[in-house]
Amino acid sequence: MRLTKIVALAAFALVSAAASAQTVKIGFITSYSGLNGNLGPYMERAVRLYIKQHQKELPPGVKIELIIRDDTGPNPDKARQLAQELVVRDKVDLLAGVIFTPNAMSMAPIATEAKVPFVIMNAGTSVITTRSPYIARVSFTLWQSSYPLGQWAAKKYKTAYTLVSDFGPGHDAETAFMQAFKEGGGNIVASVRVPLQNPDWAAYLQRVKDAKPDTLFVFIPAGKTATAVMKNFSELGLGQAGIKLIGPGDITTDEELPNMGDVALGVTTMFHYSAAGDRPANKAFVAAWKKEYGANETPNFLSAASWDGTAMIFEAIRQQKGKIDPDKTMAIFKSWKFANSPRGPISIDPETRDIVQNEYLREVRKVGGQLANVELETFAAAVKDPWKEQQKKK
Amino acid sequence: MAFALQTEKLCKSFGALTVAEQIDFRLEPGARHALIGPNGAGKTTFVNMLTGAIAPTSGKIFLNDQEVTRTSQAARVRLGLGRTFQITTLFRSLPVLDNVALAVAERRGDAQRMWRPASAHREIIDESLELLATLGLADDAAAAAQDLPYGKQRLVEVAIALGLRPKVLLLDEPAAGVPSADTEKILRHLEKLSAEIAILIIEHDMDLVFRFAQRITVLVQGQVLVEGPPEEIAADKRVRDVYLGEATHA
Amino acid sequence: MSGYSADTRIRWTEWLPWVAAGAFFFLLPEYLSLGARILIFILFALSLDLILGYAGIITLGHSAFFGLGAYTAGIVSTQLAINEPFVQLAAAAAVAALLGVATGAVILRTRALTLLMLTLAITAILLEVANKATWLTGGADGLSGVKVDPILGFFRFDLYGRTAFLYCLIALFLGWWVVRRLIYSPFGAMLTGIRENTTRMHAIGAPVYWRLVLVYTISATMAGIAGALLTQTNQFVGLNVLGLEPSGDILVMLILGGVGRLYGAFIGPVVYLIAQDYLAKQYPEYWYFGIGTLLIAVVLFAPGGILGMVDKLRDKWLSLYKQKSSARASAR
Amino acid sequence: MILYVISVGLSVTMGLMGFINLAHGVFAMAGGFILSTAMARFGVPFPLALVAAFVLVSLGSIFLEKILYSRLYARGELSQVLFCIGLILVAMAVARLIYGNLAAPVFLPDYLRGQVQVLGRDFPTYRVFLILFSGVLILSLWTGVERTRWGAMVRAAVDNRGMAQSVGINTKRLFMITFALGSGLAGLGGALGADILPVQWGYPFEHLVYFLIVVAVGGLGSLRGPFVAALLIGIADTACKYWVPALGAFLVYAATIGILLWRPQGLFGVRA
Repeated sequence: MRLTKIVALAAFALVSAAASAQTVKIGFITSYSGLNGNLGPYMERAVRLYIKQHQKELPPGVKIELIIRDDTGPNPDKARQLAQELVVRDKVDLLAGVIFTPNAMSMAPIATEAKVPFVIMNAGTSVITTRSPYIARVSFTLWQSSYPLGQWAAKKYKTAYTLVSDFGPGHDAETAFMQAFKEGGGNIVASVRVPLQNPDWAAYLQRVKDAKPDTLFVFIPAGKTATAVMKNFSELGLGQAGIKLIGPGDITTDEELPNMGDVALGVTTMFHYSAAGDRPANKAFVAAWKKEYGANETPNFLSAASWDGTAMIFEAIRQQKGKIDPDKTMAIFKSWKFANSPRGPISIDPETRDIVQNEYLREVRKVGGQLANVELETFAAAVKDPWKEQQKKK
Repeated sequence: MAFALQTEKLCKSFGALTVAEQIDFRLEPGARHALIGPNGAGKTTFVNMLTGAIAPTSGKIFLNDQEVTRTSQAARVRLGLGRTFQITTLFRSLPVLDNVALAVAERRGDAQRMWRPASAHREIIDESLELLATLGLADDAAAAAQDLPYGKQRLVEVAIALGLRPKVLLLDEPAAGVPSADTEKILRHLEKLSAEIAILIIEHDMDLVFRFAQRITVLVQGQVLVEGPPEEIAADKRVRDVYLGEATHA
Repeated sequence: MSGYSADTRIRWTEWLPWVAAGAFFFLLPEYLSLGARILIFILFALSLDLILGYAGIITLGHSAFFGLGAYTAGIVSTQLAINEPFVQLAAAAAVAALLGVATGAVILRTRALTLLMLTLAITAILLEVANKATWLTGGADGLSGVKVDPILGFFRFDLYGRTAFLYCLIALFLGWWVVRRLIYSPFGAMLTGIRENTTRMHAIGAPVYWRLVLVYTISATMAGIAGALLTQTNQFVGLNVLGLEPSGDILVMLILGGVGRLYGAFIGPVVYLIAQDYLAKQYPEYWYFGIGTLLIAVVLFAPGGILGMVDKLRDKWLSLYKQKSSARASAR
Repeated sequence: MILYVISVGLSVTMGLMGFINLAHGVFAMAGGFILSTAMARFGVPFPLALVAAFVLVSLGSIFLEKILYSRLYARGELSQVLFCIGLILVAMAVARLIYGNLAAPVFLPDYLRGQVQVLGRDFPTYRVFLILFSGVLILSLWTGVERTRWGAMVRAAVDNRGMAQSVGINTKRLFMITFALGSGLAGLGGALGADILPVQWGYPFEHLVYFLIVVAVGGLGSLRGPFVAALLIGIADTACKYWVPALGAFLVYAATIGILLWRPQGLFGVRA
């Protein structure tokens, strides 16, 4: 019974794919289940919101079909299987989404082999884009924020202590920060890598306190872990001991701020997006988000990247009038520029297919009774991924 | 001469509590020997030391003149020491045939064969069936051990031990918890066992002990009180006092 | 069941999984990558069933072997540049077996909760090692760049997953064949004996501990091969092959299907993975609820898993049928 | 180290009842959510919210005990473990449905914030409070189990259920009450720890390994075991993180393996 149903469905899918060539199918993979399953909706909502607002800008007769899949967290074999099915069965024109680096890495060969353009909307390890000529990234790299932060910190502080989660992105952030900080003449007192599943931060932070650095650089996965660190930081009195907490924007994500409470005040971060960003495009984005999903909801950097990624895909559809050719699409992606992103002007680096964007120096402050990442200055404009720039020189 | 089983000054204490004290014990080849004693005399501890389930505090154990004091349980079995358990210890959900066949296969060294199906090992199965037949269990071979009446389960215990072709067989209360009619049956089967096997029986049922055993050792408070043929034991005053007396009073 | 009283002929129902797999290949060519995934997990579940279902070893760390196999196959390609699939498989099997002997020899003297904990700690340590040794394993980014040559120099791993599916199917068939022989052999009967009554096995002179180490190693080897298959079909290894989660998942799959019944290892992963695939697509956010409820229900009402339930129903039906026919006979 | 406060409750269910309750984290999570809800939505003061967490979780657990757990006391460890995994999954889904994706916000009252000076060093006030609180808790529990009639009855019932039943102890009710107490303590622990261990829907699964370690190392069948183990591992873990942070997670696992190989029954295990 069930089998025949599936067969029928499959047959139907084949036929319908042939009949409506003007439907652009986007295979969208993100995480809904698993411990980080809370992140998926931030991306999906942004994509849906963009489609809803801009559908009428598509060439007449062209429709977008979003096929959503759950990769259940950092689960590369599952992600690969889903990508394969999306390509083989659903015949998607584009792949998009992906929160976790290993998932993106395992999907890369499929994008290459099937020649399906693949828009990465989060996964931030630098090397990803080198793994397939069909990958373009609209999100960020960890080097992009940690390296400028190191440059900034070197001007202000003499000694720094680094504390990062012990996994790929943590290592990236640590290396980038340390390199820039040292180049600027700073001194790294000590570097500690903490297991990902770490329930208690007091011991690590006590050690930091005893080492008395000018500043503590922290990178940990966005979310409640960051909250725990903030609370411990304040409880142990590191702030009073004159230690400044800094890090890439992941440690003070916009949606987590209310949970952190006042302990987060004064934390300085470098990042490419803040929901509190004072740009018209961003204000419109946030307003649209709240209108669609409720006043208590706030978009975050995943949302911004997904929004921009969808904008890029729309551009490719418009230019090709709904007929997606992989190589032409990639060419369009490579020359894509977007002045009105919620995060300011962005573009894709034609050489590396990676994002080029501004990095903002922010501080957590109270705005109208609520905590927000207030952008102090545009520390660096149009930053390319520093890691790739260095690789080129070598 | 070589004894089937022999202990020398065997002692066991748990902390301050001494449960076996200087036990010198000899089991002759082909003997029908009984070990009796009141509750808490240390019989089970003694048996457990013989089989290797627990290690003695001091003293030595010999199996056919070979010292086995520190030898593992499994190795003692391979040297010819078989046992039954006071509390029935069977593979309850397995068929009776399998209960015996596992032991037979183990003895033959076939238990690690991984390729030919067990049910194709006719030699193991035939031997097991034969064994079951001698104990009157031929008709029950296919039944699950747990579905058998208790008396028959006790016989399966014996069958498993016999499957090991032991030179020495320790029967730990083979008739415990069995209705008296079945005790008779068990006794009849025990009497038929090959004369080459030395049997040490630990039993509470005095009737059974005196009919079966040719020699009796009385254990009291971890010590050998007296040893001798049944008539002597029955006549011994000390035994009457500590043991038979107590039994009748109770 | 297995043992000396068993009928070891292959029943017609036992061919059903293979017929189904064949039908799957031809009828659902677009689902082959899911299919291959299922086949791999069946092999993994089968290896777990051997120790859990037959020998009674409770483990929450079977992913140690699966993961080690996966990484070994990958590293053989990335570090030694050996892309021959059979060499990768053999290397994975060997390394997993080695770990099986080494850890088995240490931990198999313990039982129950202690054993559970030790197995878990071992896979957790391996996970930590894989995470830290970035130069070797790629750390949290995963090990990419794994290359696998065409099988026998001819069958390329294609995008549709045809080769992968058939490759895994053959591997599973061989694995099934080995396990089936194993459990029906005297060795298998002996394992059942250990599970049923360890004291008794000691008393009949079986070196229980060494036997457990042996079967643990065999199982580890199989799990390692399953892991290697995952690497080869994905050309990628992620940290998710190690640790508590995959161990728990495979345990749940096996229990769902039915422990200690050869085909429980087949049914479980099929139901679990298809349900995951289906539910996760329909209600991605709440699929836990479904699988959790199912698990509680199985534990409470169907301890034998799905297959156990099928058996029960069949027995009931058979006895009803017998009653009826005997009633009819006596009526005459 | 605070994580281990929670396992005090676990040592009651596991230690006294011999039930491998991996789903303990579920009750801790519930406690955390109740505290957060009570404080944030209804403005309940902190101490009262703690009481609410304890009482509500106890009541909830009685319900679960009645319909689910009580069926499993006599079953094997494997069944218990699996059942708990199932329960964890369901609880996580429910928590996510009700509370969404973010961690429950918890804000301590001012008198528990900041630092206090002890022996010339600064210690966070809240942690000192937690340590004192759990110390008092374990002492009173201990005397409760060792000295009172209730304690004697529970211990008797665990040793030999049939026997206890036959001398007129209502084991069913006894187990129910004990279970409720254990779960209530878990809820209390979850609530107390919520500030340090953020309570989110993934909570029961994330900390599962730690619960397991505590119980295995402490040994089944004793109240003292898990508590001492919790303390020991907590201190060792914290010390290791302070002195040799590079070793990170290795130590906990290595120590677990070491202790279990040294004493397979756990430090205070009583089962032979």
